[in-house]
Amino acid sequence: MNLPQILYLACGLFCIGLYGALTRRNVIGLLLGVEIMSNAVNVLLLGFSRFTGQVAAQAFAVFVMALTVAEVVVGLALVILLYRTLRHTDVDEANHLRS
Amino acid sequence: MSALLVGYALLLATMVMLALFVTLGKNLVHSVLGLALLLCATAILFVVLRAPFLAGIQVMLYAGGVVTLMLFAIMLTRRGAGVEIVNQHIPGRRLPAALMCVGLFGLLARAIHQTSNWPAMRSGPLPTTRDLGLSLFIDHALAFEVLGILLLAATIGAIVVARKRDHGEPEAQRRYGRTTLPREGKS
Amino acid sequence: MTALLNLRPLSLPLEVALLGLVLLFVDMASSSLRYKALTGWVTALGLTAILLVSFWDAPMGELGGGRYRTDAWSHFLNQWFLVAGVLVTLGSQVRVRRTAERRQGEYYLLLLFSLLGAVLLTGARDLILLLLCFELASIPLFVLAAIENGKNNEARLARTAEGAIKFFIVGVVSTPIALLGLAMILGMAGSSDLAVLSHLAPSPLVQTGVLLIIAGIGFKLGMAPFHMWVPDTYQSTPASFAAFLSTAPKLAALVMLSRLLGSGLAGQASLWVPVLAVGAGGTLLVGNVSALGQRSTHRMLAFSGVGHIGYFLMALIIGGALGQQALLFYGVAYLLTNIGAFIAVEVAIGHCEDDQIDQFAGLARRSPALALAMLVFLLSLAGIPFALGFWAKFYVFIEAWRSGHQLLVVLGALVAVVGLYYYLQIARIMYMVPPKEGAERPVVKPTQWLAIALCAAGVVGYGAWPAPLLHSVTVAAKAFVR
Amino acid sequence: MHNLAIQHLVGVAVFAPLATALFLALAVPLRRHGWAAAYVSVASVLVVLAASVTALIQGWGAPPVEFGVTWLKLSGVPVASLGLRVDGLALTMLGVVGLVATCVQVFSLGYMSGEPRPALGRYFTYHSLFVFSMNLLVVAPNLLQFFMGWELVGLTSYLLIGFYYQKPSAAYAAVKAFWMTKLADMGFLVGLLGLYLSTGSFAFNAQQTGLVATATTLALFVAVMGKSAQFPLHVWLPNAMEGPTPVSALLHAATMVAAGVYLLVRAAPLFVNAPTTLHIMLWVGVVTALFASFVALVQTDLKRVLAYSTCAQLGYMVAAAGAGASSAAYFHLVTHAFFKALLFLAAGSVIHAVHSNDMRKMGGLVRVMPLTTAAFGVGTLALMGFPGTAGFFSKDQVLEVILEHAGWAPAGLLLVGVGLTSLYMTRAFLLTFFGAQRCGAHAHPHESPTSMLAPLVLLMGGALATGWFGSSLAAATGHHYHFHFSVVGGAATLVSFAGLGLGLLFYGKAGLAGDERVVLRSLATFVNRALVDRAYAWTFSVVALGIARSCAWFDRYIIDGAMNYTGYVSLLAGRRLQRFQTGNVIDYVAAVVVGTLMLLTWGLFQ
Amino acid sequence: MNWPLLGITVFAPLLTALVLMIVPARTGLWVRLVSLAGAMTSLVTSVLVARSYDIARGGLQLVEDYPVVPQLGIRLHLAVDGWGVSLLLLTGLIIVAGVLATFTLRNREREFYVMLLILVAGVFGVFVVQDLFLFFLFYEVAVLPMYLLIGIWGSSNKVPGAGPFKKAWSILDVGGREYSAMKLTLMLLVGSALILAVMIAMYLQAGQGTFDMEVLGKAHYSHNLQLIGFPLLWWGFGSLGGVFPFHTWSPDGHASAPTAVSMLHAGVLMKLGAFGVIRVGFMMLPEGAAVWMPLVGGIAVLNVLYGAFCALRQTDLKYIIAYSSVSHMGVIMLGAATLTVSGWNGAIYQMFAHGIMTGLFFSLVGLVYERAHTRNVLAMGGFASKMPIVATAFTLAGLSSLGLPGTAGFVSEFLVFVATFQSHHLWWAIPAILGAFVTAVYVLRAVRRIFWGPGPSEEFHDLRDAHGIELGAIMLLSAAIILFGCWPRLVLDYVDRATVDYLPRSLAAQGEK
Repeated sequence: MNLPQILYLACGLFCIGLYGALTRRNVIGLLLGVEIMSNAVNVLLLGFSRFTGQVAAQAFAVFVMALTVAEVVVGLALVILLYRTLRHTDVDEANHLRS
Repeated sequence: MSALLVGYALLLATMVMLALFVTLGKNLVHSVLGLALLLCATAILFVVLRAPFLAGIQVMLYAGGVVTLMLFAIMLTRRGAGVEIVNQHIPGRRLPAALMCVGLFGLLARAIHQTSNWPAMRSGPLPTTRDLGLSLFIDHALAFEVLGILLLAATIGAIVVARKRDHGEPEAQRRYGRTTLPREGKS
Repeated sequence: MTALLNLRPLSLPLEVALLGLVLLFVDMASSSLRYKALTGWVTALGLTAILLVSFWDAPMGELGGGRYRTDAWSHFLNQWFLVAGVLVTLGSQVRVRRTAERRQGEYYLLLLFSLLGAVLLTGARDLILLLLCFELASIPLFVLAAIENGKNNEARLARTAEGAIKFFIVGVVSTPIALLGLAMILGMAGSSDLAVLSHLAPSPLVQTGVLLIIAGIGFKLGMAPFHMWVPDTYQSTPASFAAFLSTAPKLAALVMLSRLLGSGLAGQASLWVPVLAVGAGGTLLVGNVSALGQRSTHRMLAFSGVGHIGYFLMALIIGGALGQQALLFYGVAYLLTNIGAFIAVEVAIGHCEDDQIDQFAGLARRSPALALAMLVFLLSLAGIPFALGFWAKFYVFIEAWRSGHQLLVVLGALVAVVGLYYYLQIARIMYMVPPKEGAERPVVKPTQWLAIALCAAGVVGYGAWPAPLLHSVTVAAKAFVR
Repeated sequence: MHNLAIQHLVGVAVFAPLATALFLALAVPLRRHGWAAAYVSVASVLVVLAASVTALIQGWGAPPVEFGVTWLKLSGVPVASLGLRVDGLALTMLGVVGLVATCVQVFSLGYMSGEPRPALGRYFTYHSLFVFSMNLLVVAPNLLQFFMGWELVGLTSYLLIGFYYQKPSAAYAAVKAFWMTKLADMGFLVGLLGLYLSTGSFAFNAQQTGLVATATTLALFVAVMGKSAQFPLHVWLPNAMEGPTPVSALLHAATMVAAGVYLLVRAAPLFVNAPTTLHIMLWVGVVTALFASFVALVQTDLKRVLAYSTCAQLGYMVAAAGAGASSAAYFHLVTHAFFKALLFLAAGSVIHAVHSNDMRKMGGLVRVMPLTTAAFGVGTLALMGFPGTAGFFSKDQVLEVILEHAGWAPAGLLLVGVGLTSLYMTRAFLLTFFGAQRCGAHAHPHESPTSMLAPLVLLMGGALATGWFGSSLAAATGHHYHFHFSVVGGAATLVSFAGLGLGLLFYGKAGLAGDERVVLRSLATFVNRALVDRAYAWTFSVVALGIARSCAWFDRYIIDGAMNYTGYVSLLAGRRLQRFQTGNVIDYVAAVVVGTLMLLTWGLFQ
Repeated sequence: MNWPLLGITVFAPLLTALVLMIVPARTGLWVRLVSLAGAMTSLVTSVLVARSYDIARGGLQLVEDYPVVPQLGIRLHLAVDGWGVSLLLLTGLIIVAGVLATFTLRNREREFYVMLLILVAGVFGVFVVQDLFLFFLFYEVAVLPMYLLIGIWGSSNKVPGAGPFKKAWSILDVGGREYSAMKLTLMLLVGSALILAVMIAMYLQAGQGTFDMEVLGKAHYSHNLQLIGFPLLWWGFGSLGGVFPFHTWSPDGHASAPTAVSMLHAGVLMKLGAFGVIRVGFMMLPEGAAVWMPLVGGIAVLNVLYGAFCALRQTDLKYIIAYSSVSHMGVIMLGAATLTVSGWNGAIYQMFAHGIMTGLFFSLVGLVYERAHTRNVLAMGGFASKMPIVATAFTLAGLSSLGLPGTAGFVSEFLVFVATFQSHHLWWAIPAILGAFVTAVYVLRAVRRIFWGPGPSEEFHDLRDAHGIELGAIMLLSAAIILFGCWPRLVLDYVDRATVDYLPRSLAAQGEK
């Protein structure tokens, strides 16, 4: 159990989350991916905190969480808006704005 | 010691599996629930990483709040009662996305691998919740205030966006708008 | 603890927050729709008042052990953020009253939140604070972009929702990328204080962090290839909001980058300068070439904005006080010009179903003054002499050349010519194409006139006599490196 | 004080016509009135004549004087001046120009009386301008001013040939004349510049040697060939007959075309240093004289006969100058000016009467216009070199010096030319004035009015008398000449009589049918092929226009095409780039990730 | 006399433009009169400047100096040398003639004159400003109004592309007035971009913190800057100066432009380009110029001949004149490239002479086009009988363009030919002189086709001669052609003085090479 292990884990989770964000058709599914990504960031931060003893990393983690929540809140509201106007929540069908 | 290690490894493996389940799963609701599990597993990891306070927040805020919100959102945007919510992948995107993610992971892992000048462990005990509290309210007091405003803004924003449209309302209601005026500003 | 209680340095952000509070009360108190319009006035007047106050009350000082510090640099930026706020508030009143009459209060409130984030950002010297201020400046934008636009117009509502969700999705994916980078840096440095960061030893992880941050902020900036959301979102939003979206948040992102890279991670300059130089070149090319042949005014201006980011990045990589001078000067020029241009677009064709540039046909005959103002903005955007935009480009070019980016300068000068092509397309249609059948004189309300006139006056005035602006920019830039 | 007076007189001679021309150009009502302009112009040319003659008398034998103002400075140093050079040569030439111009203008009063009034005004304005230009050239103290006058007479020639501008052939002839002379004038320019570069001045007597001298003088001679219609640059002169006949008399016979020879005389000190040039000149002159005489033999247009004859006579002058005897050339120039002007004016009188240039439509005019016939006859005799007439003396001198300096070959050829001259002039005279009257039924030829006859009489006197002044003329130009009988002179007279006889034989009885002889007909076919003309036409339409066409195509499609395609490709590139803008947000996210990957890859591996 | 004459000259048109914006648009006559007054003011002050200039003293005179952007060392430094005097006169003449020639304009005349006057202010500025930055700025101010002037008031002459060119041609709308305006603007601005880059490089390398041309002219630049900078400047300014591969905006631009604009553009604006090459390129980067001189001269010669041949082929009246401008601009560049007193004098004098001449040309072409409603010379013929004054003036302009003595064109061409003989490249003289001959061919051909020949056919029923105020422009320019052709020292003495001051520096660099 050491820092690089945690970092590998964090990066791995991040990439898995990114995969979700890149492939999901449903906005909520996409948001799930994003959640995993920011969760991964937290893992990374706390890894640093554990193995260097910094408190700043922990503080940062708190803010990251709050931030993610804020984004999710807005995002879900947008999802509802999208559903209400377009009657679906599929990201790849919202492609009417283009050159 | 080895048991701990095995447990640690199992935890990590679980987390990865759960993350994969969330991203690869076919059912949106299952995915959300998978995410809740993942977040809980992460909370356990946080405990292992000696950050119990954060573990607590993690469970409450994420697993409790976010996941619930998401479930609500799913319910609100169902296309009809009883229809199973399928969490599809966009066809033709999986391979490129996978390549990208693997590539990104490769780059990140390479960077981790090549890094040698890790910061040294600070002398003294690991930070406690008290230390965290002090840091938050002294070092990052202003940031904390800003966070408050940010959350306020997000809330107001969410309400503004998610509220019903104005214009579909009957003319009478519009004229006597007083009775139907939203009060979300109070939150 | 005494340092925490001395809130003098925070007075300007506090005033903005206070204004937000007042606005909240006015909004709640204005029981009928008729009074909702008051919120716009309150915001405009309040911001103006804050701006005026800031001229004789310019508190400098620090807070929280140097994690927040106001100096001439931040003060200069804050004032211009306020100017942006005033102009956009003035310019969007008519539209907001028409299409979002029941949400006027929220509109201005969110605008104020975003502004608050921006004005706080300028003083932040701490990674976490920077991040939060930046997000505070950003998150309301997702909402503002989604505020409905167009009464009972399903197509337009759908478009708005689509633009907003695109903006949000790209943003929400970019944020964790930036977060990951920030986390790496913070973890390696062990502190969030920028002063500590500047002593960070280079290592692959730190470099990765820097690059991830650039990627994450590049989204907000609209740097190629993170710019793809820009045209779609601008097209979906009303021009008067695009005026805000294209200026204040961009400046905020630049402030963030300046702070992070310019003072915090200056030690990693050998990494990020070439990266950003290539980014600048690519952005210049992609933005300007993509704008060629665009039929939608918003999209054209969006791509043009992307092009301008290229010049900003040029200024950024110059580094030091000179780079900041160029950056700030360009920022002011861009701010005045772009806000003016977007508001003029809204006035000229805002009532139309679409924003095709053909809508400008014969504007010079229908409303000569408006056409002239639009022409001034276009020329300034193109960087034509005697408009502020020219001085800005010139200044960037001089300093970039001095710091050894000659190729970028030549590229920048050449794509400016490409830019002129599409800017002149609008001028051409305004002046050379006869008005369409039944096209009317655009109705311009006093507030809109005021906003456009202020922008035009700034563009022309500073263009004819740039010395004062140059002076204040110099002072501000000196404070940046101090 | 004495000199000043001469300068004033000469100045009047030069600038009075300029003032007149400007006045007429600006005083529009006057000019449009026509007659008023005509009288103003005639008055002014009379002033010129008076001034010239007075100056000639006053300045006779006086040393040359120069007077000038700095026209051009380089590096603050004067390099060129404009002014007057008053010497025997200039004074005599002024006299000739004044006299002939006066005759022609007076003649024109009658000849042009049928023209619309504005056209008349224009005509006389041009004439005044011409007199100014010619005199400017005559009194030029240096080659630069000479060039200016040279070009200006070219301009007036162009304007006057194109006087009937609505007639396509006249318009074309004018332009052709200008082009040809302008092409030759490029030579003048080169010579001028060469002279300036090698000697630092534009003086007529600058000292040059060797190759530079040859090159410079050759270049100048090219200009002379153009202006004086030497083979192969002579083609414009026959076309120039499209102009009114008095114009042909003044410009294209007496004065302007002679400017080339005048240059040879004026700049003789230059040419003396270039034997090669002189040699070339000699042979060009000989070839022209012979060739033009042959061509003149088969022309049916009366003016064209005279035009080719002018060519030929100029060839004699050039040949004489080429033989190094510029004074002989000048002598022939002066006599030729009178009798050729006379011939042209007489021809003009005829044309005025029958309204045609075509000899086939004339004939038998001796009965109705006796005085004209007499005038033409005198001119013909003078041109043939009938003993006692002006042409006799000058031609005699020309042949003599050529024999002396260049041997029998050129002299022999020129003798053949003398015979041909007699032949074609006899032909023209007989066809025009004798035999049956062939001018259609509705034409009623009549003798011309006094205004036209008076100049004829005056010029008749000149054509008969000037020959006797040969020695004075030579003295005026600083040479010695005294008439004496010589072998070649006698031979010339004999040949000339032979030509006359042959002409009488051919045309005396037969009239027009004389042209049907095999020799003449074959000559006519050969000449009418007009190889030289066709060569020019081909050069212009195929070579020059071909180059022009390809240049224009190249410019439109290659140069402009490069520009257009740059724009076009940029626009296409813009559209291509916009294709990335799919509208699908997942693509945008992918772009973000790709961008991140690119940044990381490049940043970490750089 | 302590009037700020130069300031008045430069800013009078600008002020007039401002006044025009206030004048009510309906009163077209007032608009025209005010414009004329502004133009006349500049002409009068130009003449006064010429009178105040002391030739014997030489150098820069009538200095006015105000700081503009002290941080960058940018100053409004106005001063005039011999060249400036002559070119001010030219500009004054042309703008007055231009305003007179458009007196009959009846379409948005207020905007038209505003643009025109702004343009002219830029031109005046370039000729008298001694600060490189403001030089550039005025240059741009002079160039940019062209876009609207051509785009709004111009005329179209579509060129359908043939064969493989068809698609691109139709997309770009080649020959349309908007196309022409855009092409002109973009090509010139590409040039400006290059100028800007070199200017910045010079400013930084001189390291004096000033844009003063005197200082920058004396500064030492690295070999690389000289070597790279000069061709860029040549390209940049040469684009406006109609230098060979960059001239391609000019035929379409001139053909599409309205009368006064063509007059100003060919008459004055193109000179700015040539002036820029000499003033900035040759004089400030002399070593680079010395290296590139053979190419510059060679291209100039090509210009002369190529332009003339292209003109020979054209059947559109305006294209003929436009290509003739290309050809004549070659003479300017040729004179400059010879690096001799005579050549530089000739170049500047050619600017002057060609300016007047082409101004006259375009004003006449405008008249003809206005009355004949076609520009196709093949369709015309015999116009001289209906419009004798126009015919005469056109011929006069043509004669000047082919360098007939007694017209201004002769003096300059003569000087340039002298210079080519003096230069190291004697062969330049041959094509140059040949070009003058080809000029004679196409000009007289055009005269013959338009004005001569059988009378105008039925379709040209409303041909009228120039009359009234139109005569003013024609007379003014015709008189100038003859006056400055007969007595060139009126201008040439000024020019010569400046050349003597400036040339040695360039020659020294040539010697070093």
